[in-house]
Amino acid sequence: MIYIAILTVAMLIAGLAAYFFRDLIAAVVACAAVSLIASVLFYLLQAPDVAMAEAAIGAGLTTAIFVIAIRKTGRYEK
Amino acid sequence: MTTGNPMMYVGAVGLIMIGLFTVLSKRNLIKIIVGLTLLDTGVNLLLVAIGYIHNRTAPILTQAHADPSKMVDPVPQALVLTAIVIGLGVTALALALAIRVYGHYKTLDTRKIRGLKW
Amino acid sequence: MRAFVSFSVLALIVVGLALSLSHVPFGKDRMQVANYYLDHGVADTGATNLVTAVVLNYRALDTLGEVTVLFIASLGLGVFLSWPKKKEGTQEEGKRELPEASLIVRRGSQFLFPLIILFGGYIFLHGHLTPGGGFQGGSVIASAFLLMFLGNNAYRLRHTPLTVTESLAGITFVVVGLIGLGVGGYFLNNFLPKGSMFSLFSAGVIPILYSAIGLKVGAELSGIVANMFESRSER
Amino acid sequence: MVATLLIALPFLGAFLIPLVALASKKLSHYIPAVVMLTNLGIALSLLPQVMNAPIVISLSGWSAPIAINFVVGPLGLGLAILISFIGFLVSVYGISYIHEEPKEKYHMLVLTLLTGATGMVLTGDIFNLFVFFEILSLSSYALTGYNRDRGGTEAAIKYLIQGSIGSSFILIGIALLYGMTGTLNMADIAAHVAGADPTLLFMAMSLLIVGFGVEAAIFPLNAWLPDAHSSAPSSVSAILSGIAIETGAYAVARIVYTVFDGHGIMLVLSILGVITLLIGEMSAFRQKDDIKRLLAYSSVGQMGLIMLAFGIASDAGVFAALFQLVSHTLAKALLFLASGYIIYRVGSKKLSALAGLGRKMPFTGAMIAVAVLSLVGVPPFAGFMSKFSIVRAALAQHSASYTGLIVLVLVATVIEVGYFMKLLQILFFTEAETEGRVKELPLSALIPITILAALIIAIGVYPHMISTVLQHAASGLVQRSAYIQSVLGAL
Repeated sequence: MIYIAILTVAMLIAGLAAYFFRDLIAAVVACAAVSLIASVLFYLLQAPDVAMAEAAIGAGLTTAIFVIAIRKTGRYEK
Repeated sequence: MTTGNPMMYVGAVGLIMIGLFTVLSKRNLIKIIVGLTLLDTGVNLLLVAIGYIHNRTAPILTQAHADPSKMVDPVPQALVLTAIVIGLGVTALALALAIRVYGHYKTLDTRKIRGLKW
Repeated sequence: MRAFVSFSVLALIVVGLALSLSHVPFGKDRMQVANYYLDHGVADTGATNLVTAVVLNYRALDTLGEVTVLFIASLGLGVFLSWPKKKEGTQEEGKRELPEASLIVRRGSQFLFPLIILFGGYIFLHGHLTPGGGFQGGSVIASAFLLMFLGNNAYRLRHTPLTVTESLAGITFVVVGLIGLGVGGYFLNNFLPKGSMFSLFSAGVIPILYSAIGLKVGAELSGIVANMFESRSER
Repeated sequence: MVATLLIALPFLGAFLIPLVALASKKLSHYIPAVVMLTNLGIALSLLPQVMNAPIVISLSGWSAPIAINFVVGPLGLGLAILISFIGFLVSVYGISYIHEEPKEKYHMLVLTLLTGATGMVLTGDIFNLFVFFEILSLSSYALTGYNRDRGGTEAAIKYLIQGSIGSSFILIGIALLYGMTGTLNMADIAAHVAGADPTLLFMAMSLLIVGFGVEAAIFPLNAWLPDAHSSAPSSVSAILSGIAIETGAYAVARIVYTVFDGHGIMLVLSILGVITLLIGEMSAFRQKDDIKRLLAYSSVGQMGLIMLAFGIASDAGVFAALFQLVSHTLAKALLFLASGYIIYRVGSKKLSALAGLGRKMPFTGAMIAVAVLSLVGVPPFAGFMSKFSIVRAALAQHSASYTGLIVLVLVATVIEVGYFMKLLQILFFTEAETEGRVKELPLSALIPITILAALIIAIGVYPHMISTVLQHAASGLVQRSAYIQSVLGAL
């Protein structure tokens, strides 16, 4: 149970980091961390299918297309 | 009242709030889209958490004689699979639009984009 | 003003959600329909992964809708990221500002590429038996293409085969559903034998549908990645 | 069994277009029109049967609460007929109207949008409703920005952000509903909600209404609409204004009436409707510049009127709402389709550029006049009958609040008369800046416009043509237990 609490808090901190980072790449990486922790939580909630999908899609591909999009636009939030 | 660990709900609702707040208060389009994905993740977590049942296993039979009444609810998991993919579609479309907006305005700041004041 | 409005909206939602969720206690059994799935799912569908049974049998139409959503997203990307062709600017399009990756990265990605594709195929073929399925497998396949894009500067994906795969897989899904309508009287009805549990060729149409989804999702996501890479942000 | 094809065919068509486009691009442009015409035929042929009893189709071979089901009742089928009809006309129009590449993608997106709308009005499962809603809204985002100009891109991303927040809300609402009842079938949920906790119920309902309300353009949630409807290509504006927001309104009504039995919030719905109406009409009145923006604001107002009528929780009220929905769809589709080519011919969206155009292209001018007069509510056009039935239904409630709301509706109508008369004046009675005739619209645009205008007049003169279907549809929406029984009784 304590693991769940730690993971949840870590996830929320990563989420807040995604809010606060001015560097968009850093924000997106924080967002990927949220997805990754969420995928662990999905696994702990007995949802391995969802965990796989979240890890592959949420943490993997979404981050990739975000990074590409940031490279095509601007890196810093003004 | 709650017998179990409501930490999952806290995490899910917290993530939804962070996502919503990012969307509502940030001015950078990419940041707003990041907020949307956070919101999505939070909602998905909420759905799966609602389907979870204490002391039960994943809804996958590993042996022929496994007991189906000892499994968690498969429906929210199926819904979340759908929702994750839909979320990716929305994000991809949003990013393409953001690239397009940048092409027109050379900025992603919603204050500097004429019609994007809301 | 704006921050105040956002805050009050958020506070309202938090309070509402907290009050509501206190009536949906965590970890309690409140299954109604799901009991049926757990009890009869394996017998009805032949899939030992009950999530797959729900996704591809009981709620198969959602899945058709969802691959359509991805289809729309990749269409939309195709629309938004294609700038009107200009005469002189065309050869510039292939230019990439990234430095060339090292030999190890290039060869390594080429070496890993077929393995990742194979892994993706394995995931969606076994979707009815083990965790994973068409979406997961498809995104793994797309990540193989992503790797190729990252590892090789000159890498280009031909879009026609992707389009063909995409629409053929989509048509397969609908046609399988229509055959079910013709044979059993219900759209997306399972008309193939369910086979024996835990074998690859079991669960009737589910492996066919999941392969179609895997290929479709793989092609769509690869198309999305390719479109993002090849797009120019400005004229 | 045939009813399943209503959904399966559009999907098949959408996936077929890219393949056909490889062989012949020209041929692929006709697929949406063909599919929609087939759908129209199927839907019309099912109508007599459905008027007796709704057809409930279970998918995948399992009965109602287990698998997804479709409820082809008078309401769903009636709206499906409307969608395939307008869809057909707009697809025909689009074949020659759309000039920008990639054309086949445009046609695919139109078809998927129509698929989403058809699925939404027919499905009996709340998560399936969400999935079809996403199909509808993603296609609309993509189509809004189809021209890829500044305005279109901007409007599309604005629409996308607001729409995605809305759909997240819907998903949270569905999660709460599932946690409450353990099922996703709307009839099954409806049968279970009676004993549930009121806070939970209220929260789930508000989330769902807010989510679908974004699409239905209910008052605080409609900031995206004027931009999106005015910046999209005109054929797309016609679908967005004629189908997409109506489908959103249908979803709101279905949620409130069938799923929640929300008699307590009907008045709130009506009041929101009136606010939407007043704001829409006033913004339209102030719009002196852009004809499409004016039409978009007028759509906001009309949606408010429909919401108001849905809030009159009686057979007559829902009947009036549906009547208004039909007449608005016909008129607004006509106006957007007509203005599309006019803008193309004149080269400007400015109202001032349209001066004297009604005399330069008399036929189109006459058609526009028909639609405008119908929207304002002048007899003998369809709009008169629908507005009249709204007023009658509201007064039949014999309650001070509804009577007060009707007074506000009359005020809004006066405003509406004001700006539409101004539009007609510009079209017909202002001297043109330039001399010479403007070419009439091409046939592919004239035929849809003429059909729509003919229907507006026909329905206005002879309302019985549709009123039987609408009455059945209205009672189907109001009588909740009959709906539950028709779905769950078919076990």
